[in-house]
Formats: sequence, C-alpha cells, structure tokens
Amino acid sequence: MVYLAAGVPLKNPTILAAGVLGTTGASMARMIQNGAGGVVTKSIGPIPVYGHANPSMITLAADGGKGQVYGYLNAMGLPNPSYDAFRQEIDFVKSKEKVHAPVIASIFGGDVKDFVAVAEGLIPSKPDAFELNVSCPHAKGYGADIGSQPCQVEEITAAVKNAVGIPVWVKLTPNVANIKEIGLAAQAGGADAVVAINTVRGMAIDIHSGWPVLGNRSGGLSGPAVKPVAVKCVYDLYDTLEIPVIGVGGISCWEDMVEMMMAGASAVQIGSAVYANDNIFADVWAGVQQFMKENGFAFDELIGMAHRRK
Amino acid sequence: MVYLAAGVPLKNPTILAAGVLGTTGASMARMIQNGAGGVVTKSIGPIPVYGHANPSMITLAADGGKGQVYGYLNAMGLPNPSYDAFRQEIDFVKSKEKVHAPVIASIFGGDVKDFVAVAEGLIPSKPDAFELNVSCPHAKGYGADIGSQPCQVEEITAAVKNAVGIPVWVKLTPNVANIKEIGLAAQAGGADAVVAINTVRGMAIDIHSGWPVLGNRSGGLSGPAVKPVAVKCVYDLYDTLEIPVIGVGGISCWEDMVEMMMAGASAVQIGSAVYANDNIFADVWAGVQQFMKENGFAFDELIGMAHRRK
Amino acid sequence: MSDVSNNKGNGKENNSCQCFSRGFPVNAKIIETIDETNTRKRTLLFDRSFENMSPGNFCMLWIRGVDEIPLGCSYENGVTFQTVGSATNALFELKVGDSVGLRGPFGNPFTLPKSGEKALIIAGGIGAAPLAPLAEKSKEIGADVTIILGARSEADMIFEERFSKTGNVLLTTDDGTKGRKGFVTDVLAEQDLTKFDKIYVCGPEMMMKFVMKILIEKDALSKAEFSMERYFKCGIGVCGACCMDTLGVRVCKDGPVFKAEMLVDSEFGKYHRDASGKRIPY
Amino acid sequence: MSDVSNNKGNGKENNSCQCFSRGFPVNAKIIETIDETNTRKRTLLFDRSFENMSPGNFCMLWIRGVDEIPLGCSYENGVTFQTVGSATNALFELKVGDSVGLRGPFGNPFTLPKSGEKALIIAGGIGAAPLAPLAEKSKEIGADVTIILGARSEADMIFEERFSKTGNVLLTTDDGTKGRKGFVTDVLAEQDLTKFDKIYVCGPEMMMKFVMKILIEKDALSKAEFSMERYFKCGIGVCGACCMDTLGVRVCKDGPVFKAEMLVDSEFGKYHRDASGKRIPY
Repeated sequence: MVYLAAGVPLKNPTILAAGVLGTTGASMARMIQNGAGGVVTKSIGPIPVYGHANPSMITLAADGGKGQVYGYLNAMGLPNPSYDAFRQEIDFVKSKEKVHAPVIASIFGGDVKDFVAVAEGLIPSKPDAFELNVSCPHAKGYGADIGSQPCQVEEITAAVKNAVGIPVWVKLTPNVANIKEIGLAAQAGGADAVVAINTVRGMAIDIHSGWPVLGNRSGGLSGPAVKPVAVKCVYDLYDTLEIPVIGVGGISCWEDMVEMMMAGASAVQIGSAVYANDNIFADVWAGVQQFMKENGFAFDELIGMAHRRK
Repeated sequence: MVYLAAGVPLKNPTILAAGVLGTTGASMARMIQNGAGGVVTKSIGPIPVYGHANPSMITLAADGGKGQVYGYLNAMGLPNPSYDAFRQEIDFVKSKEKVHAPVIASIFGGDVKDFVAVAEGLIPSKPDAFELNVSCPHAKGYGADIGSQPCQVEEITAAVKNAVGIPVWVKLTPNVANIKEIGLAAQAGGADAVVAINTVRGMAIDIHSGWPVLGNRSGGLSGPAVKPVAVKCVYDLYDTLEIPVIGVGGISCWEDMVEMMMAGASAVQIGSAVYANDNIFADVWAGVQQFMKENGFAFDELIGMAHRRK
Repeated sequence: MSDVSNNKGNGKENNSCQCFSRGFPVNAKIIETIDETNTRKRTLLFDRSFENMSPGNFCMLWIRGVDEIPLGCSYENGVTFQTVGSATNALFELKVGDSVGLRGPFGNPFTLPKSGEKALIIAGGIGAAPLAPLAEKSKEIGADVTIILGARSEADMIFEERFSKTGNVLLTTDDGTKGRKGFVTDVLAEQDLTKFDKIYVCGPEMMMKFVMKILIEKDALSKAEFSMERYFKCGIGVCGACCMDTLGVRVCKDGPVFKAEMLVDSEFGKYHRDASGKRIPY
Repeated sequence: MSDVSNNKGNGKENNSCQCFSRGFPVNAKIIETIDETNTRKRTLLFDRSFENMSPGNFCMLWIRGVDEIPLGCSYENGVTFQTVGSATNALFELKVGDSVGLRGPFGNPFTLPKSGEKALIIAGGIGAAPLAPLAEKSKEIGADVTIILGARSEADMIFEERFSKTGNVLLTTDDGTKGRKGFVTDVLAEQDLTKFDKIYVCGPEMMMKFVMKILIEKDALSKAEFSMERYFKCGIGVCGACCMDTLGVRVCKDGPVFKAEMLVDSEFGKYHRDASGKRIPY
C-alpha cells in the first residue's frame, strides 16, 4: 500500500525529519533501509555554510540526568554545501533501486530569490517534493525570522510553487503567537502541506562556568519535551487548513504517532529519536499497524479523530 | 538578609508561583513555613469563576511513564471566588506573625477596567505587590490573548500602576514571536518587574479513546520540559529591559535556580515542582547558598552571568 | 464514551509512552457492574488493578467527554459510587465493556492496625466504600474488627455482607428499616472506646463532626483517623483547590485520611470551598 | 576559560540536575598537563574519570567560549592532543586548575583480544592516543602485544614508554631520527601476519589507506579494526555530519572504530566532508 501525503507517495507514513542524518545520500538511504517511508534532506541553501561552533547539540534527561533523555537542544547553524554540491547526495539515494523512497529536499534562503534559486538548482536531481524551512529558530535573517511573517511565507511559497512542478511543503515554527495565521499564509501561497513543528526556542547554561552551552548560545528544543506543543499546533492547523498537516515534534514511540495522527497529522516525521534507536521508523510503524489491527481502524480514521470527540 | 526584588522585600529569592497552592491563605502560609521567600496568589478576577472540567492537570514522565516526571499539562480555567471573597485569604496570611513574607496578588481581567477594579478591590488586604496575569494560555479573551499585544500590555500595566501605590509585576507568555516586545511594553507601562514565563501552549490526547485528556482539550505545559524555553526568555529579557526579570519555568532543583539567575533572573518562582517536594523552596535555596559559598560568589554576581561570558 | 482500544497486553501498555506515571490516565475497561442497592449506588470493577492500593486511597476517574472525579478505591480493581451529579450520573450510564480513564491510587491511606489490635470502623452511607477494603485488610492482618455501619435506610446500606465477613457489625438506619433506629453516633455513644486501639471514620461530614464530638468526650480522638472529602481539581497536590484551613493541608495528597487531631480547630464541620474557592458553610 | 565552580563532591554533582546524561557536558578540572613531546603534543588529566571507558572511545571536549572537539580517550581520566587549529591551540593554553566541559565516553570501541591471543597495534603519530590504553588493557587481559609505532620524527613520537611496557615495540620514523627510517607500512610489510589474531590501526588516513592495502595483500583484513576520524558536529549520532559513504555509517556512533572490511569500497582514503558537508578529496 502507498501512503499519499500531499502528493508524495510514501512507502509508509514515517518520514526522516530535516536536519537529522540528512547530510549525505548514504545516511538517508540507510534510514530508508531502516524503515523510513521517506526522507527529508538537511536544509540546503544558496551558498556553502559551515554552521555554528560546537557544542551544537546536547541532551536533557529526567531523573537528574540519569533517566531517559526527554529533550535535546541544538543549534547547527544550517551547515550545507549549497545546492550545487548537494545534488550528488540526492542522486545517490535516487540511484539505489533497493531502497527507493521519496526524497523531500529541505531548502532555505534569506528571500524569495534565494528559495527559488535553490529549488531550481536541485530540480535536476528530481527530488519528490520540497520542504521550505521558514522555521529554523537560530539563524538570523533566515528560518523563523521569515516564518513568523505571514506575508513572506505566502510570497515565498507561491514563488517556489510557481518555479517547480512538484509538491511543496512548508515547515512551520511554533515560536509565534498564532500558528494558524502562518499555516493559512502557506495554504494561500499554494502549499501542498504544512509540516509542524520545527524546534522550540530554548537555551541551557553551564552553571560551572556561566557559559551558555551551545556554541550559538541558544538553539531549538526537540524531543519528548515538545510533543505536547507539537500536538497542539497540529490540532489547531487541522482545524483551520484544507491542506494536509504532517506532524513532527517529539515522536519517539508508536503511541506518539497515534496521538499525533489523532491531532490531525496525515503522516509524521521523526528526528531526534534516532538518538536512542536506529530502527525507530520500523518500530513506530509496526506498533501503529498493530494498534490499528487490534482496534479495527482504517488509517484514515485515526487522522483528526480527536476533533470528532465532542 | 532581605532580598529586594522589584520593590518587594523577600525573605529569600524563591517565590511560590501563581496558580499553585494559592487558593487559600492557609496553603500559602504553609508554603512560607516550608521556606518560600514570598508567595503569589491564585489569579483573581472580577467575578467568581468555576474553571474548566477535569482532568485539569496531568503529568508527563520520561522512561515510558515510569521515570521522573518531566512535565505537566494543566488547564484550570482561572477558577477564583472574585476579589471580594478572596480578600480574607490574603488577610489570613497577613495575620500570621510567625510566617510573614510578602504576598503578591496575581490578578486577571478582560480589559483595563477589570484589572483596575480587581487591584483596587484587593488593596484593603494590603498585598505587597500585584502580578498581572496577561499570559494564561487557555482562557479565551483573557491572559495570553491580551498578553500577546504590546499595546494592551502597556495600557493595562500603566492603569494598574496608576491605581495602586505598590509594585506591579507583569507575567509574560512565551507563546509569542518576540517576548522582548511584550517586556518592553510592560516596562513602558511602568512595570516594576517582568515575570517569565507562564506555561507553554500544549495538548495531550488519550490514544485509547481519541479524547483530548484535559477537560479544556488543551492547556499549558510546565515543569522541567519548559526550563530551556524559560531560560531563553529570561536571557532575552535581561538583555533588553532595565527592570528586573523574575525567572519561572521548570525550576526543580538548586542547579536550575542558578541557571535561571545566570540567564538574568533576580529572583525565581517555583510552581509545579511542589508535586514532588513540599520543601522545594528550602531545598533549592539551601543548595544555591552552598553553591555561592563553595565558589565565593555574591548573590548579585550570579544574576546575568551568562551575558558576561563572551 | 466509546473505547477505541482494547487492553490486550496491559503489561505492554504499562511500558508504553502513554502510561505516563500515575499522573496520566490509563485506560480501564469495565468488566462488571454491581448495584449495591436499588438507590443508584453502584460498584464498577475494571480489567486492571490499582498498583499497590492501600485502604483509604482514592483514584481520579475520568468519564471521557464529561468530567474527572475522585472516588475511593473500594476494591483492588474497583470503585463504588452513588449518583450525586452530572459526572456520577454519566458514570451510571456506562456498561460492561465501556472504558474510563483512571489515575491513582492517590492520597494518604489509613494506618493499618497491628495483628491482635482492636479496630473500630465507623461507616456512614457511601463512606463505607473505602472502609470495606480496610476491614478486609485488617482481618487479614489479624486485627479484631468491629464495624458501626449506618445509612439513611435499609435501601441505602452498602457492604453489610462484606463487613460481616470481617468482624462484628452494628447496624443502624435513620428510619429503623435495618438494625437499630438512629444514627451511628447513638451506637458509638454506647461503646467502651477504651478497648479499641484504632478508630476509622468515613461518612457525611456532619456525621463525622458528631462522631468527633463523642470521640473528644470519650478521650479517644488520638486513636482516630477520618477520611475527608473536598472539591478536587488537579488531584495531585499542586493546584491547592482542596486545601483545608487552617493548616493548609491538601485533602488529595496530605489526605484524604487525616489523624483526627489534625482536624480539630480546622474548617472541618464548619465550611468547605466550591470550585471557585469560595467558602460554603455547612 | 574561568571555572567558577569547584568539583568538591562529584558524587553529589553527578546526582544533580545539570549532569544531564552523557549528552550534557560535565565540568572537568585539569589536574595535570604532560607534554608528550616538544612539538605541542600534550596530555591533559582531569579530576574525574570517564564512566566505563573502553579503549577506542572518544569524548567531546568543550573549551568554553571557543569550540567543542572530539578527542580519543588516552587515559581513564585524560586525553592527548596535538595543536592543529584554533580549538586545540586554545586548549594548549589551559593550565592546571582550569576546567573544560566533557561529554562521553562515546562511540564504538575496539574489540579487545582474548587472553593468549596475539595482537598487532599499528599507531601513526597522534593516532597512538587511543591505542595506548588498548595496549595496556590487552596486556592486562593476557594477550601478547606487538606495536608498530610510527611518527614523522623522534620529536613527534608519543607513548613509546607506555607501549614498551605492554609488549614488543617496533619503532619507525620518516626521517630515521628514531627507530627504523621509513613508514609503518615498511615495517608491516615484513611481518608474518598469519601469527596475529587481531590487528588495530589508528593514524593519518593516508597511512591507514596503505596499511589497508598491505592487509588486503596479506589476506589479513578480516582481523583488523581501524579507528576513523571525521568532522563531528553533534557527536551523539543525530546530525549526520560525520557519516561515511557508502554505507552511511556515523563515525561518532557506529564508529569511530570500524571493522576494516566495512571500510572497503567506502570513502575511506578517497575523500571526507568538511563542516558544510562538502566532499574534500585526499
């Protein structure tokens, strides 16, 4: 069975999220072999970027640090070799017959021109869709700086849609007063889907030195800690939009995927959870399938179920 | 020693946060006996409110639910008996010689008139300060609906300041694109301090039934999960404002308080952490004092230390 | 209240991400309903037991789409309630196979008697619910149990048989339709309390108020524990809605069972607070 | 790098909220610095040991205000580095009493030899750092250890004495200032590899490339493990910056130690990626 998410035929509805094991074609192919139904690349921009100084990602754990990790803080700084150098990474995945699954190219830029240039620059590698990163919380002039302004989101979405003939997803930031406005802007711009959420603005300070721990001083929070935030955003977007919502944020077990779907997600992305489990995609999807079987659900029945409990 | 936070002489810089054990004078007095350097009342409004249906607060735990609780979701719905009926609760705390510590009255309303009426209505009980709740994430027409609009925050702050002769703190919501704007509005309105943060919008769905778990469907996230969000907000506000910042959000051990102070907090509030420990105030403050002693710090040295690490 | 999941493999589910500690509702399916009387007093038994439940504990029972309410645990895997409002009326509509959300067990339980000790249990109406497992546990421990079981009338009396298997039961009803006509306090007044090591009380607050009066007169208060009821909001000791004056103790966490001496000079018997926090006199 | 806290009571600190698992930096104070050569190759010993470090593990060392870099663990409580850039130069400036942030130990370690087995260790330059504890552990286990220790010149050679205490050391320098003139590959070429059960290699990638060539020729590749180096960003297996073609394995988590056979037909010896992810040919 093929799961069609916003025009993209997925092997299954679990997708590797942007910025996680998406720098090389080989690592993306590996995640597909490990069960991912599709992969989103590292965010690619118009020129090479070397990223922030390390530490660029740390874990936060319960039980005084000895418990299970419940969150991650990261500030990579959008490192990428630019679209010219990155095409060969997409080509690599596409060249693997045994592991074929859709490749969604995450792209970013400082303005409409950038986004269009990057999208057109990657088209020769035949990505199956684009995901517009207008939500990175720690890149001055990029990401959330743009993604918190409805007019810019609509303009960029429309421009990329107009430039390419494939589906365009827009990844949203939760760091706004009203995510529905941004979602509506993406929809007005012609987006085929919105992806919610990118990381939540956060920071950690090393009390032994007084230094912020991340090289960028602050970054984005991910992992189980943000799942309730993501569920709320997905729930609100499903209420408001006609286009599909793809849920991402803190999913680390099959129950989390069911919850995200009940909030309104047509498919999910998984990122930080690869920290604990390389086979997270296969495990999560197997658990959801068993849950559907045991309870006699059709897949579509789960999507937005919470909205029908009134 | 007396810790003067924004015009309020605290017994120590750990304060009971609004909405936690603040419905009765007796419970507030008990928290003072347990070590709180000051207490903030339950948010009080112009008329009696009975709140949302239960469940109104749930826990989220790591390690598949068996680990330590890392977060809480709540949606109480601002239950309160109105200022007329609540005066006697403040009077009760004030009447206890043995446990005297400042009582900060948290107030809310739908407009300027409401806020002023409630503030003036409570003045006879001689609160030591007011905390304006313009940040509750789950009360239509109240809280964050107001607190995400700088003009309203400035207007309400100025009106309350003008109506009462005691310090006014403004509690901010993190659910905005730029919390500095809101903080600047509060400062422009004459606030003596800002308090950051209120809870982060969140939601949980019961996968066994499809029902949102909270009676209000969604609510506010608190606990360790939001500490990195709070640290970032406090850090940004300290950078931007001239008035003191009081840090709140996920503090559950002395290290958390040190981190919040290094981000820029002059004092901290503790709320959800009473779930695990009735003596959290005494424990946290003792730990911070020992940390200062072992490392030869003056209290003021810790405030904003991260900003001086460059 | 449709239940969309079955509970096959509770074990697995208890390891799952959604069994978020005792502060997050777990799914419980009703496997049996027992009408304890013909006056809408009903016991629900679930497909899962409370984890290490002690007599006196309560749980938060979530009737999805309606409300969540505190109910004393009357069995390892069950609760007993009477219909008093919208939530309990909705609960009364549930059938075997339906499910609810359960959190708990919560709260401070009764202090169990030691083997050979003499325990007096004073139960009024639905207050018998948390006391029945206490009586059974006490007998199991080897304590000598006496129960004063009171109700408005025979039709309102619950657990007479359960209690009778654990010790000597003294029955009383307001209208005399069962046992002695009168109140539990009348029976209590005639007891020699010096022979009891522990006294446990649960029932309507007015009943407990008069019980306390007698216990004070007979100088037996220090042996007694009372199970209290107040309006609960969070149920986990954080919000403070159920705090009692003047000690500021939380009924949901420091209680519901309190040493009787802690209730002297408190709001007990005088007033309670409604959902808004407003004091309501008795 | 001012260190504002002392580490009195590590135990306590390890129970503290800021010791956030091995993915959060803990504070480590430098208690000793050892210059292994006069060519800016230095060992730092800390006031705390890595938790269950195995030879081949690395740690992420945070020079506050500068950068965080991966360094192989050369001691239970220490690392050895040479200055190659801004971070290592800043690290070289630190004195006893200064502190750094440490995360780890991380990564896939070497497979230890069994008692009685014959182990061949091939170390080039600073690559000797993670191999020295391996040699010591192997001897402790009761394996028979032979080391080929190479460096550019005598002044660049480290751990000769440590290795010599664990087994027979064959020295070689490019310029002949110490041991035999030439490369480790020259020495390796003369060995009868059939008598070794395990072969461990760490050094510059070009050196390892030629070592692999010989191991293939002598049909000894299946016995060999190589420790790899790539640009690390997160260091905990999530970001993917250190992934190697064509298997997509992460050097920080699936490595740094790989079975040599996994590196055949990989990018090994051909190219690596810079911080932007751009491929840089060797």
